[in-house]
Amino acid sequence: MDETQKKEQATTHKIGIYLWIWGLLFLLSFFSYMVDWFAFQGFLRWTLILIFMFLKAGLIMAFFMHLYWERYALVNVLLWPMTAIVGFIILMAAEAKYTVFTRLLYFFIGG
Amino acid sequence: MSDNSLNNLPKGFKGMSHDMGSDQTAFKGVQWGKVMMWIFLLSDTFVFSCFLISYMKGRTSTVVDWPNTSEVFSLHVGGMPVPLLLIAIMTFVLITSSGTMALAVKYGYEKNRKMCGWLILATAIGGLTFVGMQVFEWSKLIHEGVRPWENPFGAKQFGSFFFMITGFHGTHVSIGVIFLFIYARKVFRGDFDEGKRGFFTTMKSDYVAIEILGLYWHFVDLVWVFIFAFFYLW
Amino acid sequence: MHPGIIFLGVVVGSVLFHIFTPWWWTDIASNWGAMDDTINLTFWIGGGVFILVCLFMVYCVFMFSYKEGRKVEYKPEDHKLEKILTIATTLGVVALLAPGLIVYNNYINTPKNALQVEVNAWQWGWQYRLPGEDGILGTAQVTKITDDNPFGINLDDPNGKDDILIEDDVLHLKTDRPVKILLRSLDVLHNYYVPQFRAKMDAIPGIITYYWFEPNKIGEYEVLCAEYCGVGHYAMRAKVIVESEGSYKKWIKEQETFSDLIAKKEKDKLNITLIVKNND
Amino acid sequence: MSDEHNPQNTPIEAQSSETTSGTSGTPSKDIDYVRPAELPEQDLYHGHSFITKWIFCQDAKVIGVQYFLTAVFTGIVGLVLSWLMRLQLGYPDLVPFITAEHYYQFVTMHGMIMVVYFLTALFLGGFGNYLIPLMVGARDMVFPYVNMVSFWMFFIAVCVLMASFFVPGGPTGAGWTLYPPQAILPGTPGSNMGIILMLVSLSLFVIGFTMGGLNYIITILQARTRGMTLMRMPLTIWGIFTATALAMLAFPALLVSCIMMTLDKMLETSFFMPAILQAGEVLDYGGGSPVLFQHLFWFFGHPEVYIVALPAFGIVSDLISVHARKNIFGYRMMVWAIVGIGGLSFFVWAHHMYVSGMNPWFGFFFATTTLIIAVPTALKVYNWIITLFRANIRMNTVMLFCLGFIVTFVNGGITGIFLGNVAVDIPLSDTYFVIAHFHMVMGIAPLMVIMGAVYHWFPLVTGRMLSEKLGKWHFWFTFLGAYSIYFPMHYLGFIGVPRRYFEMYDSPYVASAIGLNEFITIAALIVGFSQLIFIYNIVSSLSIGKPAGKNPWKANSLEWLTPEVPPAHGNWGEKLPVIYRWPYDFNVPGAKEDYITQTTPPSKVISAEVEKT
Repeated sequence: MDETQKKEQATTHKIGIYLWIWGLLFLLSFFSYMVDWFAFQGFLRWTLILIFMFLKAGLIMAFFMHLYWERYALVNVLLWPMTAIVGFIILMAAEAKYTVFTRLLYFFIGG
Repeated sequence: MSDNSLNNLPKGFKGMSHDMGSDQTAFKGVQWGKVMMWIFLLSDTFVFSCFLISYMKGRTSTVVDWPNTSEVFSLHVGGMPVPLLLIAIMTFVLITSSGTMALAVKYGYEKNRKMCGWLILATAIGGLTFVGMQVFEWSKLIHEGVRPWENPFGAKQFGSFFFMITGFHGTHVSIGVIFLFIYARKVFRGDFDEGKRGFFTTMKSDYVAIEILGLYWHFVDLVWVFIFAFFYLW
Repeated sequence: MHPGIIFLGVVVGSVLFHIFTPWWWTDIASNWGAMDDTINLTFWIGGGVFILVCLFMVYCVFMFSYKEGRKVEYKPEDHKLEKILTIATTLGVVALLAPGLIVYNNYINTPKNALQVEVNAWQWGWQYRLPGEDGILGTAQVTKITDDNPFGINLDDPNGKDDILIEDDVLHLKTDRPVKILLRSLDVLHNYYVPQFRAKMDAIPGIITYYWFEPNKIGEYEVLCAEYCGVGHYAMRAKVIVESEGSYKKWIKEQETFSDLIAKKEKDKLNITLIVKNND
Repeated sequence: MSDEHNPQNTPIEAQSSETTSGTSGTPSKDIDYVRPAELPEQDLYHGHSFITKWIFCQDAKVIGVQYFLTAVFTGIVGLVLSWLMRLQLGYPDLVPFITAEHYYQFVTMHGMIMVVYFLTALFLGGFGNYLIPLMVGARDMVFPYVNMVSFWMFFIAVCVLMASFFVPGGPTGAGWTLYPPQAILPGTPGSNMGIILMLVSLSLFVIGFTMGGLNYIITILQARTRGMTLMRMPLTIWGIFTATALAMLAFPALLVSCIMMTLDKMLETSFFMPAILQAGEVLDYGGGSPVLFQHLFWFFGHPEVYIVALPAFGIVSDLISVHARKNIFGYRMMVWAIVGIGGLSFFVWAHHMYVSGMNPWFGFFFATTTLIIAVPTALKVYNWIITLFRANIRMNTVMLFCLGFIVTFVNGGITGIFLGNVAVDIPLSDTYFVIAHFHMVMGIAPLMVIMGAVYHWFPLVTGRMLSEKLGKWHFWFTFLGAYSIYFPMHYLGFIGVPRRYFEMYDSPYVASAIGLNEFITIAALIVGFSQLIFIYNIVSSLSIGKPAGKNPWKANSLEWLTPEVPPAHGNWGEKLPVIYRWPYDFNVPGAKEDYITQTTPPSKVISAEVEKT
C-alpha cells in the first residue's frame, strides 16, 4: 500500500478527536472523584458513579480503541457476550442478598 | 486492505449480515493480530468480570462492616486528610498514558517513526509511574496492618479482594509496560518500516502491532475505570 | 447378523429392563409423592421419545442400507416439518416443566405449622437442636461453639435458652406433621438425605439452608450424607425415627434443654472448684 | 482476471452476500466466478531439523496429533483409575491397597482428567488443530507459533497434573468439582500439595488453551479460503468453533476460581471460607462463601459440558452425512441450534446446584432455561435421524459408531431432562442417576464420536485404512458394554445410592444392588480391555493397513481434497482451493456421481439440480 492510501485508512483520524476525548476523560474522572468528595449517598451516588463509569468506558472503547469506526460485525461479536456477564451480575447480586439475609437471620437477629 | 473498498461495503447491521455471509473473512479489513487481541481482551474481560462479581458477592454478603474506602485510601496533605487523593492521581496518570498511546497509534499509522516512538515511551513511563504509585499504596496499606488474610478496619475480604484485584490489574499494567518498552525499541530501530521478522515468531513486523498494543493498553485503562468505580467509590 | 437387529435389541432390552427391574425407588415415606409423579411423567414422555427416535433409526437402518444405485432423496430443508417438530418438542418441554415448577414452588415454601429442626453437620457426624416451648430456635454461631456450648448458641438470645439439644445422631419425628429442616454445617459441605423422604439439601458452612417434608409413615430410616465431605463421607450416617405423637412426646421430654445444660455445667464447675478447694 | 491477492484492485466489493445465497444471483455472468483473495498468502515457517519438524513444530496437523496422543495418554490413565474405582465398588475387599483416601483420589483424578485433559483437549486441541485449517481451506492456523506454545503449555499442565500422583499426600481427593471448603481442609486426601498442583495445572491449561482457542477462532473467522462462507462450512467446524468460543468465555471463570482457591489455601484469605470449626478449633477463616465457588465453577462447568458436546455434534453430523450418502437435513437449523445451545449454555449453570443451598428462587429461572435448551438439542437429534431416512447407509464401523452415538445421546439427553427439571432433580441429585446420566451423555456419546472420527479420518492422517473387521468387534464391545454399564446404573440412583461412596456397608437400600454393582464392574473391565482391539488396530494398520488413496469415503469436504495424502505442511500445494458449494451435495439429482466435492465448479455439474450452495 502506498502512502496516500495509508492516510485514508480507517485507523487514522484527525488529532483533534483524540484530544477531545482525552479532555472528556479527565473531566469525567474529575466528576466521579467529586461524587466522593461531596460524599453523595444512596441512589444519587450510584447513579452518578455508574453514569460516569459507563461514559468513560464507552469513550475509551469507542474512540481510543477505535470501536466506533469498526464494522458492526466486530462490534456485535464483542458486545453480545456481555449479556452473559450481565446475567451473572444480576443473579449473583440476588444470591449475595440471600446469603446476607440468612446470615443475619440465623446468626444474629433470629425469630 | 485499502479503505476505499471498505467504504463501498454496506454499513451498519446490513453490513454485518453482509460480512457474516461473505467468504474468507468475517471482519472485513481487520488484521489477524488485531482480531486476536480483541478476542483475547473479550476473554480477559470475563476474567476481570468474574473477579469483580466475586468481589460484589463477597462484599454484599459479609456481615462485618466494610471499611470506608474514602478514609482508608485518603492521604494527609498538610495535616488534612484528602480522600482518595492517590487514587485520583493514579487515574489521572493512567488516562494520560492512554491518551499518549492513542496518539502513538495514530502516528504509527502515519509512519511517523520518531513521534510514535516517543509517545510509546511516554506511555511506558506513565505505566511505570502508575505501578510505582500502586506499590506505594500497597506498602501504605500493609504498613497499616491490612493483609490478604486480615484487615484491622473491618471485613477480612477487604484485604483479600483489594490485593487480588489490584494485583491482577497491576500485573496487566506491568506486562503492558514491558511490551511498551520492547515496542518502543522496535519502533526506534525501524522494524516496522522495514517489515523485519520477529525473533520468536519469524513473522514480519507491521505498524498494526502498535494498534494491537494500544488496544491492550486501553483495555488496562478500561479495567481501571471499573475498579475505580466499584472498589474505591462504592 | 444385521446391525439393526442388535440396535433393536438394545431398545427392546432397555424397555424390558425398565419394566422388570428389581431396582426401583424405595417406598415413599413423606408427602413428596408429587416428585415421584413428575419423575413418572418424565419417564412417560422422555421414554416415549427415546423409543420413537431409536425405532425410527432402526427402521432407517433396515430400509436404507447401502445398495449401489439406490435412489436417495435430495431435500436439504423442509421448513414445515422443522416447524412441526419444534412446536411438538416445545409442547413436550412445557408439559414437563410446568408440573415440575409447581412441585418446586411447594418445596421452597414451608407450611406455617412446620416444626423446626436444626441439623448440625460436621466431619463426620450429626446432632440436632429443636426449639423449646416458645417454638423459636435461638440464634447460633459456629465461632461460639465451646465444650459448654456445643451448638454455639448466642448466650444473650432469650430464644435459645429453652432449645432442646440432642447430642446424638438419632432424630425422632412426629408423623403427619411438616418438618422444616434447617441445615447448619460446622466445617464443610454436607447433605441430610433420607431416600424415603425424597427431599434433600446441602448444608453449607457460613449460611443456613432449609427444606421441608412431612413424614407420613412410622418407621426407622437411615440418613445418608449426600454431598461429598471428605474421607469419611461414606460413613456419615444417622437415623431418623418417625413415630406417633405419644412416643414422640415421651422422647422429647427426656431431652435436655440449653438451660439444663448450662445449669449442669455450672454445677460441674462448682464441684471442681470445691474439689480444688478441698484439696488446698 | 487475477485471482491472487492484489491490493490494487478492490477485492471486497467485488462480491457481496448475494452470491452466497444462491448461484442464480451471481453478479458476474461467469457462473464459476468467485471473488479474488482478500488476503495475501500466509507466511509459513518451515521446519528443517527433526526438532522443529516433529517436536517444537508449528504445523497445525502435527500439533493436532501431539494433542491427540497426549490427551489419549491422560485418557488411559483416567481409564485405569476408573477400573480401580469399579473394583472397589463391585468387590469391596478384593484389592487391599484401595483405601477410602485412594478411592477419593481416583474419583477426583478420573473426573478431572476425563473432562478437561482428555475430552476438551482431544476435541479442540486434537481434532480442532488437525481439521480446522484443512476444512476451511487455510494453509495453517493463523498464528502457528502461538499454536505450538499452546500445545506445550498443555503438555506442562499434564505433567504438573501427573506429578501430583507422586507428591507427599498424593493427588487431591476433593471430587472433580473441587468444592471448598473441603478441597483445602485436612479432612480431604491430598489437601496440601495435591490440590495446589491441581489448581496450578488447571491454570496452566486455561492459559495454554486460550492461546490455542484464539487460533481456532481467528482461523475460522478470518482465514477461510475463497468461496468458503460461514454457511458453507462443515458442521464439524461449526461445532468446534462454537465450543472454542464458549471455552474462551467460560475458562476465565475457572481461572478466577482457581486463583482465589489457591490464595485461600496458601495465604489463608477467606474468599470461599466461612468461619469453620475443625477438630474443636475455630480456623483463621471467616465470612467467605462456598456457594460463590460453586457459581463460578459451574459458570465454567456448564459451558464446559457443551465444549465437549458441540464438537461431537458437529463431527457426527458430518460422519452421518458422508456415510449415509445424503445431505445433512436442515443444515441451517443445525448451525443455529449449535450457536443457540452455545449462547444459552451461559444461562443454565445453576441447574447443577439445585440442592446446593443457593437462593431457592433460582430454581425457577434455571429449570426454565435448562428445559429451553432441550429444544434445540432435540431438533439436532431429529435432524440426524431424518438424515438417515431415504438415504443410502453404508453400514461400516464409522456409521455404527454414529448410530451408537444417537442411541446413547438420546438416552443421556432424556435423563438430562430429569435432572434439569428442578423438582425431579431433588430426589435424584447426588445419586448414581447423575453419574449414569453424565457418563452416558458426555462420556460415552462423545467417545462414540471420537472413535467414529478416528475410523473416518485415520486414512487421511496416515494414508492407510483401519481394519473394518476389528473395528466392528471394537464397536460392539464398546457400545454394548458401555450401554450395559450406564443404563442399569440409573436404577441405582432410583434406589437412592449416593455418589462418591467408598462403600455402602449394610444400608438396606443397597443389599439388592450388590449384584448389579458386580455386573457393572465386570462390564467396565471388559469395555476397558476391548480398547486394546482399537489400539492394536491402529498400531497394526499403520504398517499393514490397506493404502487409502485419495478420498476413500468419497466425501465432499475440503480435507480430503489436498494434493497429497496425507496432506503436507501448507496443506494445498501451489494454489489454495476455491469453494463453490456446501459440503453435503450427496446424491444430487442429475449428477453423475453420488457426490459433488466442494471444489467442483457449477459449470462441471450443469445438469445437477443443486438446491443450496
